[in-house]
Amino acid sequence: MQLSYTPEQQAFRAEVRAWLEAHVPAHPLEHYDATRAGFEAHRAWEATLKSGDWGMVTWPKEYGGRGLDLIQWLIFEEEYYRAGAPGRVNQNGIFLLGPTLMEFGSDDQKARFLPPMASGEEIWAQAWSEPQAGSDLAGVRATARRDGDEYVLNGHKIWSSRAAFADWAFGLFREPGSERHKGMSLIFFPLDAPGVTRNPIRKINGHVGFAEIFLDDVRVPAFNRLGDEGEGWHICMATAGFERGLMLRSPARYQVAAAALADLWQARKDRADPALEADVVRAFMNAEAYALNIYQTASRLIAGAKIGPEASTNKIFWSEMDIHLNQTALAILGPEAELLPEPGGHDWLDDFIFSLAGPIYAGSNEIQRNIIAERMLGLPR
Amino acid sequence: MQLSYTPEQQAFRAEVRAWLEAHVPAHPLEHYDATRAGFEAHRAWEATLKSGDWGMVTWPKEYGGRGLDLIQWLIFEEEYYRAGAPGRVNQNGIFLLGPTLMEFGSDDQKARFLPPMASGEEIWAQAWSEPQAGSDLAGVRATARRDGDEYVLNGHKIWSSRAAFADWAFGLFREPGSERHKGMSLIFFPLDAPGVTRNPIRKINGHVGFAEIFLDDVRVPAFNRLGDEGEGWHICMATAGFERGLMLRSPARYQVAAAALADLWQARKDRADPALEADVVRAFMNAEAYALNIYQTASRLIAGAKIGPEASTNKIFWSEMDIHLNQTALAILGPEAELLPEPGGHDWLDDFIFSLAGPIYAGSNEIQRNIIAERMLGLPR
Amino acid sequence: MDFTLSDEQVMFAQTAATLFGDTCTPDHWHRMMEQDTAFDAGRWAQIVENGFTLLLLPESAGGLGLTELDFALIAQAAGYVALPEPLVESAGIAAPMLAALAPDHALSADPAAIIAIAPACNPVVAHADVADAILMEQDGHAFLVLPDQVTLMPAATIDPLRRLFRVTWDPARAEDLGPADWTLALDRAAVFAAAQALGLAQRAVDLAVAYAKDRQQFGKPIGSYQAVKHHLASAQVAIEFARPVVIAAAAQIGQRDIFAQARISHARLVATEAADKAARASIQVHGAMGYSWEVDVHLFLKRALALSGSWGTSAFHRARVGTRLFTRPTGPDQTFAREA
Amino acid sequence: MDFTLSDEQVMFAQTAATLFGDTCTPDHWHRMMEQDTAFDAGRWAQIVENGFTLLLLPESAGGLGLTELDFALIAQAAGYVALPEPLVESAGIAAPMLAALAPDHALSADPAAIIAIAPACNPVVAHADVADAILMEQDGHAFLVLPDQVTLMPAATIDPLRRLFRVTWDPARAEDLGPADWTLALDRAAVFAAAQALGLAQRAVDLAVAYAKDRQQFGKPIGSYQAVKHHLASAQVAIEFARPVVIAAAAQIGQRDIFAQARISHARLVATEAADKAARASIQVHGAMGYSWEVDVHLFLKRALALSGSWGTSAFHRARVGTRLFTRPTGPDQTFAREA
Repeated sequence: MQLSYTPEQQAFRAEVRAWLEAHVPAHPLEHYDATRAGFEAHRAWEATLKSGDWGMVTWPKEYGGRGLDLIQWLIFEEEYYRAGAPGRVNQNGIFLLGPTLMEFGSDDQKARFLPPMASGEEIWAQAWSEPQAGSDLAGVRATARRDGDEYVLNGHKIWSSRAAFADWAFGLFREPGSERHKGMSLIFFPLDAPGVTRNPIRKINGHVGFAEIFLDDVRVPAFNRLGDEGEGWHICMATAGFERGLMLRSPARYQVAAAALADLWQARKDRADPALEADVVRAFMNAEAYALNIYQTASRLIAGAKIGPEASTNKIFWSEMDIHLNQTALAILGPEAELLPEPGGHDWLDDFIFSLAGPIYAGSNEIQRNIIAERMLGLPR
Repeated sequence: MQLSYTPEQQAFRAEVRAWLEAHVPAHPLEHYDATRAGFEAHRAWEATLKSGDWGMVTWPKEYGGRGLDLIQWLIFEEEYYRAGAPGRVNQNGIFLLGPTLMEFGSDDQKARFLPPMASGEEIWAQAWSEPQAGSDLAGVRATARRDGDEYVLNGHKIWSSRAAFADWAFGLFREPGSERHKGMSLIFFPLDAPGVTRNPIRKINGHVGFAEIFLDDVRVPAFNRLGDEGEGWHICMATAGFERGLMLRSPARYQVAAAALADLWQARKDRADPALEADVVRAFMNAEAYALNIYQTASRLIAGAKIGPEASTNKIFWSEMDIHLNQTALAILGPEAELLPEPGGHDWLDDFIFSLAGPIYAGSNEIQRNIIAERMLGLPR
Repeated sequence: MDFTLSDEQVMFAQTAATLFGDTCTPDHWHRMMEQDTAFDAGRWAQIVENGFTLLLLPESAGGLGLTELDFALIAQAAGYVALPEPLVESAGIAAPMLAALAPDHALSADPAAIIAIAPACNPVVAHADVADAILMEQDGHAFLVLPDQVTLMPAATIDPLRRLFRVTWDPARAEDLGPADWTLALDRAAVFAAAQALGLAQRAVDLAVAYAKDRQQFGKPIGSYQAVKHHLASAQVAIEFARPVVIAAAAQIGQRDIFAQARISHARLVATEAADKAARASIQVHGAMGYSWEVDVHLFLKRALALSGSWGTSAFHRARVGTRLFTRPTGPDQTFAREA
Repeated sequence: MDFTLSDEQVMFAQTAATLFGDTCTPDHWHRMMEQDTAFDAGRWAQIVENGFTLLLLPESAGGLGLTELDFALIAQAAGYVALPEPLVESAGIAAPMLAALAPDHALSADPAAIIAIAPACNPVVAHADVADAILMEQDGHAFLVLPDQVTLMPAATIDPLRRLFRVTWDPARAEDLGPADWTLALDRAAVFAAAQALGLAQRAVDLAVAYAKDRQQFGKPIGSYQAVKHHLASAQVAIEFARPVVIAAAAQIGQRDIFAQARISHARLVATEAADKAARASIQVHGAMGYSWEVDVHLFLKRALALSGSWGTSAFHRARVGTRLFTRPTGPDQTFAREA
């Protein structure tokens, strides 16, 4: 147990901080889901990151990454959020598909897909859900019919993050006639391929956040299948683990939010409900607890442990703390809670709305509690 | 809508108050579940109530009651709790078995059982649960074998309230070989009959609160069966409605507790957590809301409505508010929370412990939420 | 003692519910949002025709002379459809104040007139853009200002069917109606906010129930899973124990004492909490659908948020309950007690 | 940066867990309660033999010179069995204070000595009846009093395996050890209370899981119902996010700054909350069984309640976190920051 940074880690932090101070855009970029311009601005930021070798910091060097360990990754993230750097349009690539490709892809696939993913030249959307397959992902109906060296894809994907503007998507498709967990393959397809139609979906804050994708006889080479034919479910479960787990939700974002909440409280406590101070302190404790939990997990993984179903406890904790934090902010704002912020102001309302998606996406909290009960505690299915 | 009392209702309140002031024992009685002496002191109090015609106020006059309507009952209860009058050892008779007998009993059965129930000469225990039949009451295994004009009872009942000292019990028994909801009858048996063994069960506060009952070839006349043979489940469900619903949990008890909590807060707020004031106010609001809900229900029933699955919402509300109220008191007590009170002091600790039984007994809150979802909201089973 | 609604009250509320339900449908919400408007003149005309704007006005002023309880039932029906038009603000709060201060004013004679109202506690004014006049609070007085006497700056809000404005005005140019009963206005606003919140809450639950019966996952409707059932059952419990408080508060508002005010504040607190709880449960039960603009649950969440912030913060209302609790007798005989 | 326990730490904690688990069984609790005792001399001798009482004492005083983190792991194991003996109070808090104030005191040389401790914030003294001496706080000094110098009045408590006393003593007759570090004592007490609470919480969950796997209703184990699963999953989440805080607090206690103190108070708050939540969930899952004296879940509920009240109220500990939050830098780079 050594809860302080080594001189090397401190030097690394200084290096990240200096680089970000020199490169982070002075003004926030337009959101990547909102417009093509916002999307491309974020792609350009990915290229800037890549130019400093800060694009895929946890990826091995051989795949265009920096090969950082998880503690370094946490330090990087802390500095990244502290600097208010742009959101990562490349998130699906960094955390979901990249690691999955490295684990399950062939050498040719890695060579083809990883470098443009790392540089942001190709931005990826995910295409898991379908109208009838949400929590129950084995209910996927989209099909991949084998035709020689190609697959012919048909179906309807929905809630695809980044899909409105991204270049590529990866999703689950089943052999026609197969059922439930069997016969599914994980297949990549270009979002500008003939037969692909994508419609943006607006979130409850009125902004585009997802898209639905219709596939009508979309032809892709068999090369675009990750892993063996019919192995899609297995690979997807591994990916879902990455998504739920340590990697997607960096503690730094909540610590930044908790600090902003404390500032809001200090600025308004004279006219706000005194009982809310306990909630402000609670929000800080939650963010701290989440960070400590992730540091502990990172240390265990560095020491050789594997992440297990406890990833589901993370999902529940961060999603619930995020809602609590933002509800506290709105309560402090009182009669002004319903008003959108002045330009440049912290948009607590949008953060609140976004936080409501937390218990739903990446495996609903109901599913996560089932997983905890069944796989951690051993209760019967 | 008329939210004030009529002159008759005000006069009635004055009458109740005067009688109680003249009759309520100066010192609290020992608990009826704790010792035989405590039990008999409460039986004597029932006789005193009966002497003033205050025993079974909601029962029709023909059965030894006072024939009060529900608003009068609420006023009576308000004054009863306000006066700190003893707990009702006769509760199972007043609220569960009495009404059930009136609805399902023969004239002979009513004549035999209701008068001594009303006077407290015969105190009743309930005997629903069995070791393998709790939430799933259709899992009852105790049997009633018909033998001429008698039933021969065998089995093991548990969590029987009052059974340690009561005179009679009523419970569900099934025809040997019958299954689930079929073949069950509701049968009365004397707790001193040959073949009956009762063992007290201690609650988590260390006091006796229930008993388990072993029945070994206990013979009772067929006269002791309520309703038709095999009709037990139907009758029991009606009784469970009474138990869950309006009658068992009078709002006055929570209003008295909320007032005591406000007093505790006023006395200790200088050294307690200021954030707890919100909880004290919340406890008051909860008790008020519960009272208003019951007044509304009482008015609707007087106007001819029937009580339905909304009784389940009452169960959830009072059980959760009771825990919240007592937890708030313990939080105010801070370092003294773990200490039993000085003689004569309010025993918040015991109230807290008792409140933890609320979400469990009389149909667990999980079962109640299922009922609300299925019968009020119409969700599928 | 009689805690039941009269047949007339139930029928009148039913009339409102039918009118609102027929015209304020999901299709209609979507059309209004596409057209970026929060006011439907045709529906307002129907509301006026049905006499809903006259409900609280005294008969001497051509009103129906009904009570806050009658109006609360209409407000509840308005909440159930997330009604965009300012029926509550104008006919429930502002018009009765105007009628009390200036019974002979020309605006009081016009049942279609829309009057906005701006208490000091609200940073913005709702529906000022469609108002024929605005009642402004200053130093306890009410000032009547006309559209050409104010400058309106739109204040962007989360609720797409509610318009808010910052108002610049000059007391010297406005009509001073004298000292006004701003406490009564706040009491009415709080009760009607609570009543709307009940409607919002029930609609959120009803939408989720309908979805959960239909939506299949793992081979059965999601409404058959305990987790879904218990979310919605808990929301319904909150509604069931807010409703009688709201009804009692509305019925007792005329009492004008600390007991009535505490009940009004209690109603506002628990009804808006129930609406927030129900809306969030409904979004959760709808899953990703609930998080999309297409499915309308978000309207109920947003309106609940709006109602929770205006006309006194939650801390203000809790303090009113606390004052009653800590300075007046409590106990089981005090539920319907009045100031001595 | 390394947030893992050493193999030695894990092994030492495992030794304690085995010893406690072997001797502090449900049968043993029941026997102690029947005999109305809260101290088992045989187990105390084993605890002493294993060196657990020497753990925090400096090597110069014959101790093991280990750290609060090592002791916290033992305290967690003690919580898992609701250990009645005063290992934490004596060896974790009082003995190190005595060793710091009076390293040559005869009591410090006796590893079996039990020392009770009475900070001003606690109204009663735990385990005073079995103590060889008591450290009393007055005006910041620590006074050592011997059994024949005090009058003990039992204070009845809810926890059947914990004995509390009101102590009457005369500073003039007691040994004044001078100004003592009562803040360090409180920090240790808070961390070890948190560690015990983690153990209590996990045991409550484990008991419920075992019961829910076994208990059948409606033809299947109750543990297969979502309602039961989700109760216990939520409790486990609370444990998982209290544990790293407790470990970090124990590891950082020596830092002696406001950052460490805030973390210690944070640990105490969330670990005792997790224990309360887990114990109540466990009672609920056990149904009527959980409400009976026979089933031992109540022991964990009661001990959690005791740990939540002593050595600083929750408001005190929340205020310490607040002081750190509102007066020192916060943000993602401050997780392991120290006082400058």
